[in-house]
This record gives sequence, structure tokens and C-alpha cells, in this order.
Amino acid sequence: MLRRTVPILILASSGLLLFVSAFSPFTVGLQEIVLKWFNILAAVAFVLGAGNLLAVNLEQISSHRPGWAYSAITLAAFVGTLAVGMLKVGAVPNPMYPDVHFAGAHDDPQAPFGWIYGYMLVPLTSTMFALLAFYVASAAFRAFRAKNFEAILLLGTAFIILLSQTAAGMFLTGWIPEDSVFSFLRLDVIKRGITEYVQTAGMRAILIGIALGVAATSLRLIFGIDKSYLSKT
Amino acid sequence: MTTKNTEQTPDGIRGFFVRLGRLDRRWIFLAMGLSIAVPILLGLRFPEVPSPMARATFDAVEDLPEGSLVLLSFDFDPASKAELQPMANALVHHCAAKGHKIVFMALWPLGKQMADQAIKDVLLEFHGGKYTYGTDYVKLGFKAGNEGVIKLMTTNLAEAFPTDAAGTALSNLPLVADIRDLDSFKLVSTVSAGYPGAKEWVQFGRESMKSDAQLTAGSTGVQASQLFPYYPKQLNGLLVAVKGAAEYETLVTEKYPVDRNAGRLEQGRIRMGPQLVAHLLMIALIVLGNIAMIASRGTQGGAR
Amino acid sequence: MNDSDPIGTQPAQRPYSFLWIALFVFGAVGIAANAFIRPEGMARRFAAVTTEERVLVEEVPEKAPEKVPEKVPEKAPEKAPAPAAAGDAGGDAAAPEPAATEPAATEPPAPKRKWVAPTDPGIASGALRRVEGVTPITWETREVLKPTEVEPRKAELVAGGPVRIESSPIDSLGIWIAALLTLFILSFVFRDNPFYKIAESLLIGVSAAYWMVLGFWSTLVPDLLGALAPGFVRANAIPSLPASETPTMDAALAFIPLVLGFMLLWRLAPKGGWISIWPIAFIIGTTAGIRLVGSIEADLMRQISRTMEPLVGFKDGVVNGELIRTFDFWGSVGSVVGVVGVLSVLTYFFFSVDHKGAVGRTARVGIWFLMISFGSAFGLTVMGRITLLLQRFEFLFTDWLGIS
Amino acid sequence: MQRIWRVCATLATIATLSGLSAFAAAAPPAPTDVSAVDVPGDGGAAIHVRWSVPAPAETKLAVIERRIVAPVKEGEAAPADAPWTEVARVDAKKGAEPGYTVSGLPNSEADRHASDQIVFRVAFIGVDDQQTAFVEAAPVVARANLILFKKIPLAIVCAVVFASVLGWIFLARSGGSVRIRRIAALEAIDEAVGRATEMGRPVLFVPGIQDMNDIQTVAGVTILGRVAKTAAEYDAKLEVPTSRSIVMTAARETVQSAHFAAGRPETYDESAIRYITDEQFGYVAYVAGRMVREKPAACFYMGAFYAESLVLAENGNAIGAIQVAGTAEASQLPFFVAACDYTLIGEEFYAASAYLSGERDQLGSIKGQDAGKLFAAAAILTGVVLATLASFTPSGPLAGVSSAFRAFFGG
Repeated sequence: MLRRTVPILILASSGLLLFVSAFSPFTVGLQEIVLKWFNILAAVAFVLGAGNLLAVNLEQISSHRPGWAYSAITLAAFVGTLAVGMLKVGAVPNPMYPDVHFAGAHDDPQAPFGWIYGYMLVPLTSTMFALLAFYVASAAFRAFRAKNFEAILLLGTAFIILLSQTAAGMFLTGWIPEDSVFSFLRLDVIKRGITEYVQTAGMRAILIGIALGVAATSLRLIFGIDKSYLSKT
Repeated sequence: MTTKNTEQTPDGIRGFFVRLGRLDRRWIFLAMGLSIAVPILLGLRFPEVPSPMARATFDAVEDLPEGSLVLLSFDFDPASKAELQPMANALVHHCAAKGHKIVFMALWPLGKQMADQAIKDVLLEFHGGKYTYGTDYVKLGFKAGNEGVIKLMTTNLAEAFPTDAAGTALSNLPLVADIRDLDSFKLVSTVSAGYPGAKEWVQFGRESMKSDAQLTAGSTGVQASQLFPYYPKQLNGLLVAVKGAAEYETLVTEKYPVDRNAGRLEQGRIRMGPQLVAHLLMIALIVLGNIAMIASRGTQGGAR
Repeated sequence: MNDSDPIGTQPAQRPYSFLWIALFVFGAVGIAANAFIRPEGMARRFAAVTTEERVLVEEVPEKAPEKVPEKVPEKAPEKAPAPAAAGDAGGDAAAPEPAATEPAATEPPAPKRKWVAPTDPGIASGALRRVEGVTPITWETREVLKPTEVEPRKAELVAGGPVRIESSPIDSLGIWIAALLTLFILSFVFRDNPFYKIAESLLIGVSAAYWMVLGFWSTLVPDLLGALAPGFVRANAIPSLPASETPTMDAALAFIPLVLGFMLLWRLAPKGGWISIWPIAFIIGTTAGIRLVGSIEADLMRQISRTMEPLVGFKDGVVNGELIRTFDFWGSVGSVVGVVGVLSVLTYFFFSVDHKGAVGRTARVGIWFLMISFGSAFGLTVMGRITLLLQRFEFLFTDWLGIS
Repeated sequence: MQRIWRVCATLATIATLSGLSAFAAAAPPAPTDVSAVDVPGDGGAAIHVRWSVPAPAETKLAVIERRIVAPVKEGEAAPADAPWTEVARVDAKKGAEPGYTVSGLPNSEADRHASDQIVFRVAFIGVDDQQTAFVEAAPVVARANLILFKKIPLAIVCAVVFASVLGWIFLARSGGSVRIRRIAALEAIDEAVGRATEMGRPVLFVPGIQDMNDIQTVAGVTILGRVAKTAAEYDAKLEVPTSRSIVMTAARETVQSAHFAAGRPETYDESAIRYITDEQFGYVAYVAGRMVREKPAACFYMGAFYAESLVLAENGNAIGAIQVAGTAEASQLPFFVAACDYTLIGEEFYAASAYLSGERDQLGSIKGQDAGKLFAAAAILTGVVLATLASFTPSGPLAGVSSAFRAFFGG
């Protein structure tokens, strides 16, 4: 009962309430409140994440698993960042309330927390992101091979778009006058045609499908037909 | 990673292509790295021809009466800065050159810092004289809640942002004191790298804006295809990736040139040089991959 | 390799000789290049340091306004607790002295106090006066300068002014650390290696804490704590927290996510972890409710209406001063392609019927549309991805090596 | 009350008119019949102001001003000291009934769902830029209504979608056909897990990087249930790194019940389902490193993905894993399609959890989705035909029908 019926009731009532609230100005505030609650809940849940992170890494270190030194690095980085951030160590005082320590800006670049962000987190995340330039090249080399008609369409389109993205496109077909009958052979015109008509059509249909998928999934959840999230223990 | 099976590999040029097909991907990585690094060091640049989408974005800002109230939402973080900061800079410069009143906000936690940078590098640098805080521009800062923030703004701005980024109540800032909701803005422009961003602005914000108000987006290349369906009705203008930034920069700086530090409004165009070489590499890779496939298909007698 | 090998090298892995050499060569070349170009030091940063000072002032009351006596009985009980709370809980050396915050019931309310710069025009004009016995607070703000900004800024300096320019070793170190971490991550495309593992471990630790801190200060404190204990938050963290019109209601509402949060955290307890499914059911329910309307309105309806374009397009043109509607060939082709595309891709997604016969052929056309869409999207994305790497290289070349 | 005001307004108008005709012959006659009414079916922030134009040929613009006459009780006169603020200058004679809808009016202090009492007044500007005197309308309050009229089409479409999904679920319960075409990617799931078991290597499941407040994550966790069950049956090692701690909680719950369902509760290992970090690329750095080191034989990417899609898929490819992806994030589909062995595209991803459950109810809902698609296709075809016919007669009645039909779906 507490494990299965109550969650189903919570889900159904909260779902229906928010659905109905979209149609009346008097319940608009409700959605706002619920969205605020979720944010609070997500912030509280960080404690859960931190607990898990500490447990896993402490276990690695204490049992001297191979590579435990990396767990120590993670742990040290986590604890250090958390400490300077939570305590607002070295925070720049708020000019209007310099006497209230915790009103200061902990994320200012000159505060330790801001320093960690600017000189560690930013280079690490953006370089990780930048690895995609390599992967996009290796994926193109490996996957864009004309194995069948569908593959030819995929690689052909990518090829045309890549060509038209650069000055090479202008160089190859830029001599065709824009107002001539053959202007449709210009790469920039072809690119526009592909993106505006074909890609738009494809994406539209995908969006329509997704909308129906979301609607059906939400309905299954709200009406308690899909209960896979529930514990069976 | 390269497997050695010399028995099956024919000699000569065909053999070369067959081996090429099984190329260790690290050589591709190296080629990609060089094709970007070398042009940076040589400083290659090419002219830009603005596309209709860039022109539409330009017009959305340009056609507003001088001094209109605009909302710029910085929905990205440093990870997408290279693509989006040039757009943001050009956008801020354009709005300021037109004398629009600007409200800055962010749906991404780090978007606030991106906005601060654009304000420092462009707004105060080129237009510092005529822009004072509180009356000509306001920084609302970041608010957690993704599309929820947009929804709140459609009904009550002060509830979404009780204070500005520095903690001053909105009622003490003349520019925003009387703004009730999103309806008051003549232009909303999001520079967006993903969720929450341009799509959420269209889904949840557009509804509540005046029908003649403009909504434009600057987008990373990756989410652009998701936004095409919204252009030109729900999104009045759309800038896609560095190329969009470079085109928009061209339009803006042609009309409103600056006398110093022009490099801050050329970032997009400078970054298009390595783009060309890298794109040509990608094209070459696709061609080589297919030649290799055809070559190896012959050797195996169509067994596959 | 014994079990306690701290860096977890596996026997099968080859030594990292190539990587070591590459990193060494790259570093050596960079440093050598810099020795010639910028003998003053590589990646050295300067900062413009401004000394800020704030003094506590209070408003000098206007000449005895008649309203004051009337207002005292109402205002005094409300006003009194707030400064007192600030004094108790703040505990800072510079907090207003308690004596000053306890006005006798008959006296007018204590004048409003605030911290301002000593140069504030209000002090000079006499509208504000300094509170005696409170020491001014000073601190320094540091703005890191780009190498190109140093000389122009030095030229602008006013002798004896609050701003000075000085070397900033902490930021120089920062650039070095950022550059090394960049190289560590980049080394992953060659092979997994200890440098990458170090960077990865740092990234996990720092980012997990970063988001936690952000969630605490930007959500928990203002939205949860601010509703439950506004006085405490105002005194200690957010002095400008706006007063709510319905504080009891807010606190009651904030109590719900608090309880749900505790249910979620029950997971950490040895028993009864299943209670965490309640808040999760709540999250899923509200999400389903919100997305249900959102997706139908914005995606389903909007995309349907967007597709309703006439198949035959006309465009208005002016010929010999007359407005003439002419047939728009490519526009019409585009519209037909668009409608065919949407319908055929929808057919592809049709699950009830096998892809055979007419349905199969239509679905195949749908796949073609999808493939072209994907190829196009892939091509459009490449530019963004290259820019990302470009930016990292720019950082290494310009900010660190200073050679571009 | 209203009538008194109207009489006053008319008297004022007549007075103004007679006064004006005596002095400024150049200005057009002032507006008549000025009225202001609350817009029905809205959120309580809009008023429609109407007027009549006595001499259309001489009149150009209408200037509308408003002032709040504060929470005045009905019957009392408005205080005269509140300032007038200009609301708009619009074409004075546009449409059959000239008027302007003033939106974005501020809430009343006392009532969130209504404005204060507001008085509107209108003046005309003539063709030669002379302005007439202002004519006031009766005070009015903008009130919120129970139902938003503009949401009615949405309600109708929602009803259609609900009816088709719930209707098919009901039909499926009462024995209707629930046959669904095969979806290759779904059949690959069992195969991939089986292969991982044979090779003695782990299975990696990535539930995306969004929190549980994204339906994609919910769908991903549902599919995880099936993958976990298969893995439990085969006794394959399953790893689920998550980027949100709430997702970790939900995933643990799901995997644990999958182990119970497979009859192997003792093999459930909680520590295999770990929270890494909320940071997108921190999470990716971990997963990519983990993939290269542990070399899972099967990788599943089911949920909301952004830029990390290709980092994961390319690394998975380099280690030779079978990769099955599913996402409704349209921007990432190209990369999964290019780099993975199987990809569940958009709607297929949402249908997957229902399909995998194999329950009649859930399969019925997939049929309901199909009915929704038929409805969408029919609407599109109708709209296209109407629009095409209307494009030949741009001023004919069909044009009105076509644009009304389109406006129903949001214009």
C-alpha cells in the first residue's frame, strides 16, 4: 500500500492537477510553485549525490584498489571545492552589506571558488567538449560510406552542407548568376533548400512524433498503466 | 589497432587505399588538430556573404524604434563560448548602437558571467558613455528553473527575478520597475547552447509576447536543425554557429563600425579561417573513406 | 603490479614513451619560443587592484516631520525586531551596536543605516552622517588584465588613486594549470593515460562540488531557507531578500519540498529506502502533467499548423508599375517536398502496420527524408565542434604561449 | 451606473465638439461612443477599448490613455489627481469596429487576478496632425476568467489525443489486436546483452544527462528495467553511471526490482549504479574513461543527450561494443544514427518502453499514438488543401476558412 498505491496516487493527482492548471489563469501559480519545489528537491538531492561520491571513493582508497590515487584526487578536489564554496572563503564583500560575510560573491573570479571555476573547471569541461572536433572527423571517415541508398543520402547531404559552409562553396558554384534559371545549382541555394524544406520537414515529423510519444508516455504514467518506476520488492 | 593481414591486402595504389580504410583513427585526430592549429598560427581570413537568416536577425534589431526595450537571455556557458560569444558581442553592440534599453538575464548558471563579459567588453567599452546601470541596462542575472523561469516571466517578471544580479529590488531600478511581464519587451533575443534555451523561449515565451514583438535566437550549430521549423514565424531571426556570427558581425560592423578594439567584434570572422581548412579535411576524409571502401570491396570479390 | 598500485597501471599497457616525449617536446618548444618573444615571462598576468572602502552611515532626519509622532505606535513594534536580529545573528565586528537599535518607545524610530563609499555625495551634502565607533571596512577587488591591456591601463592610472597595477602570480599560476589540464584532456585522443586520469578525477571532484555549492547558494538559501527562516537568511546571507506578503503561507509551502527532500535522502538510511519513491512519483507526475500540455501545444499543434502551406505558391512582383502575382516554381516545389516529407516520415513512425506494400514504400521515402535531415544536421554541426577545438588552441597559443 | 457614465461621456463629447467647432476648425470631430470592456476568457490583464469615428475622412490616429482610479468602490467618483499615461497610438479607423486591446495591465494590490479600476480616454489626431479633446469611457476592471479562451483549441486537441490513447488502451484490455511492427533496435537489446555475457564483459547503460523532470529520462529508466532484467537473467554485469542523484535513486529502484522479477535478487549490486557529477562534461569524462578501461561489450544510451552523444558513441565504437541508442533529442539523432548500431528515433524511443513491457495495456497506447498521427496527418492534409485552394482566391471566403483552420492549431 505505502510502497505502491500511495506513489501511484501521488503521481496521478499531481499530474492531473498540473495538466488542468494549464487552462485557467487561477492555477498558473500552481505550476510556478511546483517548479520551484522541484528545484529545491534537486538541490537537496545533491546531498545524496555527495554521499554516494564520498562512499565510493573512500571505499576505493581504504581498500587500496588499483588506481586509488585517482579516487584520492577526486575526493580532495571535491572536499576542497565544497569547503571554499560553502564557506564563501575569500568571497568579495557585497558593497552594500560588507559586514555580512555570506552576502559576498563567492563566484567572483578573485575568490578561491571563482579561481577554481575559471582555471580548472572551465578548461577541463571545454576541452572535453572540444574533443568532439576529433570525433566528428573520425565518425565522418568511418560512418559516411556509400553502403546503400540511405547511406548515400546521408553522406551526400553532409558532403554538400560541408562544402557550402565554406568559401569553397562560393568558389565552386558562385559563378552561376543568382537570377538565372540555373541558380538552383548554386551550393548556397541547395543548402538553403535542404535545410529549409527537407530538413525542416524531417524535423517537423520527428517533433510531431515526439509530441505524441510524450503525450502517450505521460498518460500511461498518470493513469498508472506504466508502473515500471515502482519497486516490486 | 591496425590489423596486420598482409595476405589479403593487394599491392600498389589499391593496396594503399585498402590500408587507408583501416587507418588508425589517431591519424585522423592528428590531421584534424593540425588543420585547426596551422591556420590559427597563420591567421587566415575570408570574406562573408550574409545569409537571409542573419539579415532577418539584423533587421529584427534594426527595425525597432530607437530606445526600445529588449531582453537578452544568455543561455550558454563557457563550453559554447567560442561559437556564441561573438554573436552575443555583436548583438549587444547592435542593440547599444541603436540605443535600445537592454535587460540581461540567463537561464544557464554560467550565462550570467557570459553576459557580464559582453557588458564589459562591448557595452561599456564602446557605449559606456550613454549606458548607465538601472536606467539604460539592467542585469537580472541567473535564475534556476529552466523553462519555469520563462513561464514565470510570462505572468510576473518580479516573481521570476525579485532582484537584479546584485540584489537590488527591481522596483529600485527605473528601467524595470514598471515591467510586469514578458509582454513589455519589443525584442527577446536568446543566445542559446541547448536546454534550456531557444526552444523553450519559443515554447513558453513566444505565446505571451506581443504579436509584433520579435524573438530571435543565436544558436550553436548542433541545435540549429531543431530550430529551423520555428523560423521565420515563431523565431524572427536565427543565427547559426560561427558562420551566423561572422555574417551578423559583418552586417553590424558595416553599419556601426567601432574606432578601437575592433577585434572584439571580429571573433566570428577570425574563426572562419581554420573552419575552411577543417571543413576541407572533413570533405577529403569522406571521399577517402569511400574510395577505400570501393577498393576493399573489389579485393573481397563482393563477399560483403 | 601489486593490488595497491595507486595509479592502477595494467600490465598489458605499453609504456607511455610517445606521449611523454610529445608532451615534453611541445612544452619545451613553447617555453623556448617564449624565451625569445616575451623575456618577461610566460603567461605572466597583471591585475588592476582597486581598494574599496565602505563606512556605515545613517540618514540625518529631515527637520521634524509632523507625521512622525503618529506613526510611532504602529511602526515601532514591527521595526524593532529586524535590526535586533541582525545584531544578534550577524555577530560581525562591524554590526550595529545593540544599544543603538533599541529605541525607547516614545522616541522616533532609529534612522536607516547603510554602508556607503566614503566619497558618497550624501556625506558631503549632510544628508548622511557616519555612525561613530564603527570602523570602516576595506577590501581589494582584482581585475585580471589581458597582456594587451596592461600598458593602456598603466597610462590611465592616477597617482594616489585607489587603483594600482601589479603582477598577479595567482593568475599566472592559473593560466599554467589551465594549460596543463587542457593538454591532459587532449592526450585522451591518443590513449587513456595517467594524465587524463588525473584530469578526469579532478573534473569529477571539482564539478560535483561546484554544482552542489551552486544549488545551495542559489536555490536552497533563497528559496527554501529564505521562506522558512527569512529573518535568519536576511541577517546572514541575503540582506536584500524581499519581504514576503504572505510569510506563513510561504513557509508552509516551502515545508512540502523540505519533507519530500528528506524522503529522498532516506535512501542514505539503512532501512525504508522505498520511501524515496514518493518524491520521485511526485516529480514524475508533475513532469508528466506539464510536458503533456507543453508538447501537445508547442510541438504537435504548432508543427501541424506550420505544415499547412499552400502547395502552389505565388509571389507578388511589380511589372511595369503594376502588381502582378506570378507562379513561384521553387517555392511550390519546396511546399510539396515539405508536405510529402512530413507525411512520409509520419508513416515511417506508424507502428500498427508492417512496412510492406504502399506503406512500406512511403515509409522508405520517410527514411530518405530522415537521412537527408540527419546528414544536413551533421554537416551543420561540424562547424560548432571545430570552433570548440579552435578555442582551446587559441587559449594555448595566445593565453599560455603568447605566440599568436 | 454604466449608463450614467455613458451619458456623462456623451455630454462631455457634445460639449467638446461644440467647443472645438468654434475654435479649431482643423481638428477632426472627437471620438464618440467610447467604451472599455474587459476581454473575456483571459488572465485579467486586458481591456478592449472601442470608439466610433464621426468623420473618417479627416481622422488619422487614435491616442489612447489610461489612469488607474485605484480601488475605488462602485458608485464613488474617480479621484482626479491620478496621472494619465499614454497606452498606444493606433490607426483610428481600422476594421469594422474601430478599437484597440490594451494588454499587460498591472495586477491590483488586493487581487492577483484582477486589475484596479481603470479609466480609458481616447482622442483623435486628424490628417493635419491636430488633436481633438479626450473622451473618457466608463471605469472598468480587467478580471481573470476561469477558463482561458485561447486554450480551447488546445483542450480539444488534448481531448482527441487522450481519447485515442486511452481508447486504444481500453480496446486492448477488451481483447482488441495489439500487433505492432517489429522495431529492429529493440530486438537488438537482448542480443547485445547476450553477447556481453558470452564475452564476459560488462554492459553499460547511460540514462542521459537530464534529471527525472524530463520525460526522456523517465522513458530511459523504464527501458533500463528491461535491460537490467535481461542482464540479471544472463548474469551479466550491468553498470549505470548517472549524472543526477535523483536518477540514481530511481535507477537503483528499477534495477533492484528487475533483479527480483528475474528471480535473482542476490545478484543486485547497488554500487554499480553510481552518481558521478551533475556537470555534463565531467560525467562524460568519467564515462569515456570507464569505457576505454573496462571495455563493455554492449552500450545503451537511453535518455536525453546533448553534445556528449558523439563522445560516447565514438569511444564505444573504438572499443568494438554493440551500441543501441534511443533519444528524443532531435539534434543528437544524426550522431547516434551515424555511430551506433541501432538507434531508436524520437517517437520510437517513447514507444520502446511500452513495447518492451509486452503488456496489452501498454501496447494499446502505441496504437493510440498511431491514431494521433492519423489525426495529425488528416489535419495537415485538410489544412494544405484549404490553403492551396485559398491561394488561388486570396480574397474569397475560402481564405477565411483556411486561416481560421490554421489559427485553430496556433497560426
